[in-house]
Amino acid sequence: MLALAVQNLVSPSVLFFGMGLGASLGRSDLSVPEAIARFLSLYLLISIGFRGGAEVAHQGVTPGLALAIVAGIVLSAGLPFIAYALLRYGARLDHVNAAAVAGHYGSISAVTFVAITGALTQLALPYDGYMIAVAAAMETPAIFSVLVIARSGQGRAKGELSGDFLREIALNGSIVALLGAFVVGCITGERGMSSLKPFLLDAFPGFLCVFLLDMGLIAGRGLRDGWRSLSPAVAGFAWVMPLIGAVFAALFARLIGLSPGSTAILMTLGASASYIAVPAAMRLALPAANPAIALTLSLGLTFPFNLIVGIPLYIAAAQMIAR
Amino acid sequence: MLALAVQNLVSPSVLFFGMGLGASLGRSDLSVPEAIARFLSLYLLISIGFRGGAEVAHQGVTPGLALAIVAGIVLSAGLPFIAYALLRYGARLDHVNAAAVAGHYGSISAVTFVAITGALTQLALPYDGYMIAVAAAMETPAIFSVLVIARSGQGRAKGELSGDFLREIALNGSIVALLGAFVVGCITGERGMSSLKPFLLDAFPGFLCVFLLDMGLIAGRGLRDGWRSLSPAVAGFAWVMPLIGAVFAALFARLIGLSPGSTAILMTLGASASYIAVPAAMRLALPAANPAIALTLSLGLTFPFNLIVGIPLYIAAAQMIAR
Amino acid sequence: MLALAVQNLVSPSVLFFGMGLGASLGRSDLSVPEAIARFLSLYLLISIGFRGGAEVAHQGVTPGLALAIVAGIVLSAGLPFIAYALLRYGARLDHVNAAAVAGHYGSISAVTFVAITGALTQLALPYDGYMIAVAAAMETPAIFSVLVIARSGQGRAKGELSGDFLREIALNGSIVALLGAFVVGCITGERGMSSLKPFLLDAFPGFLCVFLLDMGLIAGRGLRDGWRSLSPAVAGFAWVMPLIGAVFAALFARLIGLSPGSTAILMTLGASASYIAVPAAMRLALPAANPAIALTLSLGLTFPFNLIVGIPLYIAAAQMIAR
Amino acid sequence: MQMFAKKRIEILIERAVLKRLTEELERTGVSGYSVAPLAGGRGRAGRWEADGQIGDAAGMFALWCIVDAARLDELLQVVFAIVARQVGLVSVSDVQVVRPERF
Amino acid sequence: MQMFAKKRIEILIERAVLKRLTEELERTGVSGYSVAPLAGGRGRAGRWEADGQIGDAAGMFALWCIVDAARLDELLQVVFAIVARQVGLVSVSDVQVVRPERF
Amino acid sequence: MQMFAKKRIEILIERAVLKRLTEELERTGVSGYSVAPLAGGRGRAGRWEADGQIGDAAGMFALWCIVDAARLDELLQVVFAIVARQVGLVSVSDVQVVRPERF
Ligand SMILES: Nc1ncnc2c1ncn2[C@@H]1O[C@H](COP(=O)(O)O)[C@@H](O)[C@H]1O
Ligand SMILES: Nc1ncnc2c1ncn2[C@@H]1O[C@H](COP(=O)(O)O)[C@@H](O)[C@H]1O
Ligand SMILES: Nc1ncnc2c1ncn2[C@@H]1O[C@H](COP(=O)(O)O)[C@@H](O)[C@H]1O
Ligand code: NA
Ligand code: NA
Ligand code: NA
Repeated sequence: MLALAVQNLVSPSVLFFGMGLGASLGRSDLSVPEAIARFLSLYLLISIGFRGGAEVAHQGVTPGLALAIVAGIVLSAGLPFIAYALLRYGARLDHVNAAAVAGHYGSISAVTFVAITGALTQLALPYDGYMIAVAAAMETPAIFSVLVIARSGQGRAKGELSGDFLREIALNGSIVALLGAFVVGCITGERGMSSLKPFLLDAFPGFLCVFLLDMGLIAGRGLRDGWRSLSPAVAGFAWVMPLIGAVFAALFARLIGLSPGSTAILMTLGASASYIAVPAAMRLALPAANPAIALTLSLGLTFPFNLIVGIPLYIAAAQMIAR
Repeated sequence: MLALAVQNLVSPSVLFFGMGLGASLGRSDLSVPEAIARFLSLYLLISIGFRGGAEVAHQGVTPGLALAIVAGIVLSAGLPFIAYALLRYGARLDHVNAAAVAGHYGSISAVTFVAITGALTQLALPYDGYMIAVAAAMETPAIFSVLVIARSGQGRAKGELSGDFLREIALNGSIVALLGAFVVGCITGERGMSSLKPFLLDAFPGFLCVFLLDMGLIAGRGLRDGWRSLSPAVAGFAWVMPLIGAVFAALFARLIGLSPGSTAILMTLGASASYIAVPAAMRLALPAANPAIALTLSLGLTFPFNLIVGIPLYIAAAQMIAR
Repeated sequence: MLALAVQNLVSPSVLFFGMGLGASLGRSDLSVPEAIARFLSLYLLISIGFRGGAEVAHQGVTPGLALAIVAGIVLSAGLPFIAYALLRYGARLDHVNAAAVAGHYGSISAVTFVAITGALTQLALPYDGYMIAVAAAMETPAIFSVLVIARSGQGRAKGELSGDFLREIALNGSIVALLGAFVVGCITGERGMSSLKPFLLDAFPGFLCVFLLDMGLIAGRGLRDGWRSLSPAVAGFAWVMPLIGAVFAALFARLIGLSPGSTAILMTLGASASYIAVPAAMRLALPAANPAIALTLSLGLTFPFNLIVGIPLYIAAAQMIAR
Repeated sequence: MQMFAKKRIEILIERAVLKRLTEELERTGVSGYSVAPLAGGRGRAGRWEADGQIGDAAGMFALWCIVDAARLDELLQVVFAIVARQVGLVSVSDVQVVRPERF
Repeated sequence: MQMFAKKRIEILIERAVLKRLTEELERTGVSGYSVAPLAGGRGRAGRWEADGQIGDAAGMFALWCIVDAARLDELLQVVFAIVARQVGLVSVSDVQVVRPERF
Repeated sequence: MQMFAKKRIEILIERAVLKRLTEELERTGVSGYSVAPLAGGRGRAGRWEADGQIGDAAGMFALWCIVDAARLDELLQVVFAIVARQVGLVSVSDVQVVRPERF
């Protein structure tokens, strides 16, 4: 486990994240153009989705898929309530910000998903291709839980549940890209994969490094500007919540009988926090929340925690828990 | 033929086009940053041009080249007159818009060119490398025919033929990129190709998928905003004109004795409509035309028609016609 | 030597540079979006840095490294004084512009570095992986020499040496990217290289071609707008200075006993002029200087000179000079 | 040329809310509007930069709309209904145009 | 600081026509102009977005030019000769500058 | 709605100097500012285009800042201390806002 942690720590992508972090904490003007950052995130979603689909086309739809998706949805919908309680009553964050942050932690991080599947592949631990569909299914339920939480507040914030809003959430560009590529991957299978392999598979680690460099830059900017406004308790949440999410995910995984590899993935999904799709929904649902808080927590604290401490831990635990 | 149609239909690139179309018809906010879209179109032109040039360097300049180029020029210059007549008197489109749309259909679509060469390669049907030069030669003649048509109008629109305008057309960035890369490919041949292969060749299907996703998004936007303003007759034109263009191209191909593969390509070029180089020329020459009409027809209706129905048809026909 | 010159001349990347040059001299509207150009320069720096680092991890830190770095720093710090003297008293350029241009020629050009290592690889002439560290070390010393030169002027321009300014220079994004990737390459070595190879190595010649196309476009723009304001003497400087830089570099290389391959690299670094990192420093230190002059000289005249004439010459000389 | 006085409303607005604002403006029947990307800025919510942003929410835009003074108040009401709770800024200035009937 | 009144002409213009406009402005001897990209908008010709555009014609820009009031009419004439037939918009507003001799 | 008069300072500035300017503005305690990228322009230093630029120095931005008239002079002084020697341009215009206490 420690070996894996160390190996993760010195993988090129983690080092590029660190390089970005260092550069922006040191106030370097290194930056990735906005259009490139947007493209990289589109590329990652398409690549992940397509590979998941091709994997499912290869393995066939196993009976576990539906169960795993349900588990994922319940997890994503449930975790925000725990996160909210911790933030509101444990860390004394105000109602609106606690609700917004909670939404991020119910949802998942695509790059953390990539990291766990990479680690599993390295360890030759098999996992189910459909877990990417589970990841996609876990993107949005948290958003609706936040709306419920927000309404229960002392009238200080009101969420909205109009049809427009639901459509905006369901048709969010990132989710459409991920699911669309998944479907294309399912349909074209091996044949499609063989023609797209150089772009979507072989070049992936390189694009990922640039993306993580950029994530490091953003995380550093957030930490630099935002660390004063983060109380120790709120910062601590960013390291405690992943463990809680992973524990609940492990319970669900045991319940539905996932394999060790897939269990580790579900735990990682539970432990990870969103920074692509959820922030946009929060700006619409809870405009009074300060977006910098959630971003700094999820990108600056939880993401590296999962990469370095979390993933090795989840894999070790999954091997003990799962049959 | 049907098998090819179905296979085309489930190729990753066509599915990505469909995904983009669906996303934008469904009002998703999925989008490709402008800078990326411009880069992808530059990349495609360079890749196509370079490969054509390397192919010519490999095959040598066969006597058919000059003839094929002349045929392409005549075709590109002639088709706008037919298209104009159909639109003006058949579909009752107004003078200026009929002229502008006609210009798009005289010129060619680079991505449709890629699709036909891909299909030929899959079928192991050989074709001449110089057809990319023919494609390049067919980009602009249509623009001059439009100027002639526009002048003949009832004085409502006047085209312009100043030296500046001619220079702007001839030095259009897209044409320079395509021809320039063709020349570089000719000069460096195999040697150049071997060093650029991973970028220009292996990664091509991947970049093409992102480009087609984007084309689907744009086509969907056009159809969504524009379908009301398209009469059924004008919409029908987008499916009839490709067949007419293909028939004329077949005649020319027979006349100059092209191989079956090259015949299928010339037919596809005749059948396809421009959406990269011509629109800019039309904004200068016919500013009163509504650019959305031509774009919606060529991208939203003709392009998928050629991909799914046209190309299999043209190949089948070419095999019957050509020696 | 002539054979190498000719071969360099017809390499795809040089031809793409020529294509860009021709397109912009001919006033084509071909262009590379700003975000893409910025990304390409980031990509090149990361790729060069990472490969240098992986090479050092492979070869180990040989004793020559420290000596070579010191030689590079002295060279970069010293050349601006010679360049200034030539420009000011030989070419009669005004004080401020002479100082700014001199700074560019003390520093180095990353793309010229790529060209020399490519030529050496083709000739199977080995060189030390740490030369990329030497290149990085030569980026900035010239900037400080310029500040000294500027102060010595007749009070017409005053440089500034505040802590802020030093930090801005040291943490310049380009230098951080190059050095950061170098460190990541050192740490991850072979293992990192094998996962990043398709992106950072295989795709490199392709990305380089697009980058050089862009450099050609910019150089052409500069020559078109700027050639009137360049006196023949100033233009001549752009071809004389590289030779002077190369001679000094050869002396240093001989002194510290570099191998023929590394000698050729040091000569090329001495001969090349910056257009990525130094211009930004000059805008801060010498705002009264006209940035177009330095850019046109280094990109429009010196860069192609080194590519076509210089590199073959430096290699031939290095083989004679070095042990 | 004869010029006619109009009002120019400028709204700085988050990416996530832009679509709502334009749809609402279209519903009121404005003759047109233009949108330009921002690269960064600073306000009560702190400093931000567009470069490198990876989320769907990131980024702000400047939207402006040239309208007749008679419609100003109505439009400001519509705009504030959307923008008031968001990060952003609304300002109004005087401009002159040549073809008054367009607005 | 003492400020001097000048005029600011703003022209929204298509990518395809931008080069003509700047060349024409340079011919009249304006002291300078600036161009910013637009991300989208709506006008008589409908709605458009810059994102994803693949054609050489796609995209619009805002060009503005600070000039002396005395030159306003002449410049508007030049501008309208190019822009009138195109998709676009011209407006004028008042600004103040510190160094009046530059314009 | 009741509107209140404010001043809008607009500064065209090089990429290399932008950070200095924003840091200086923040030091004076302005309530906010916005930055938009330019695509090109022309001035005394000639013509330039953002497209294709490869250097860290390339590019210009328009920064604007809505402030109370009472603070205008102080801010102009700060701005000119940085911008005067650089390529660039400063102009001031009148705007109206709804919530005057923000500026
Ligand atoms: N005084 C100001 N002048 C110009 N732009 C401003 C000003 N205040 C705020 N902004 C812009 O409006 C955005 C949101 O402001 P706020 O809602 O105060 O956080 C900032 O990020 C700036 O881009
Ligand atoms: N009232 C307006 N306010 C601001 N921008 C406008 C307005 N009307 C038109 N525009 C802009 O000008 C472009 C062309 O307008 P039009 O020529 O009417 O199609 C639109 O796409 C908008 O970007
Ligand atoms: N009269 C003007 N109107 C608008 N923008 C200008 C004007 N003069 C200069 N500029 C802008 O300011 C930049 C620098 O001007 P300069 O310092 O004169 O070279 C130019 O590149 C333009 O973007
Ligand atoms: Na989670
Ligand atoms: Na055609
Ligand atoms: Na040098």
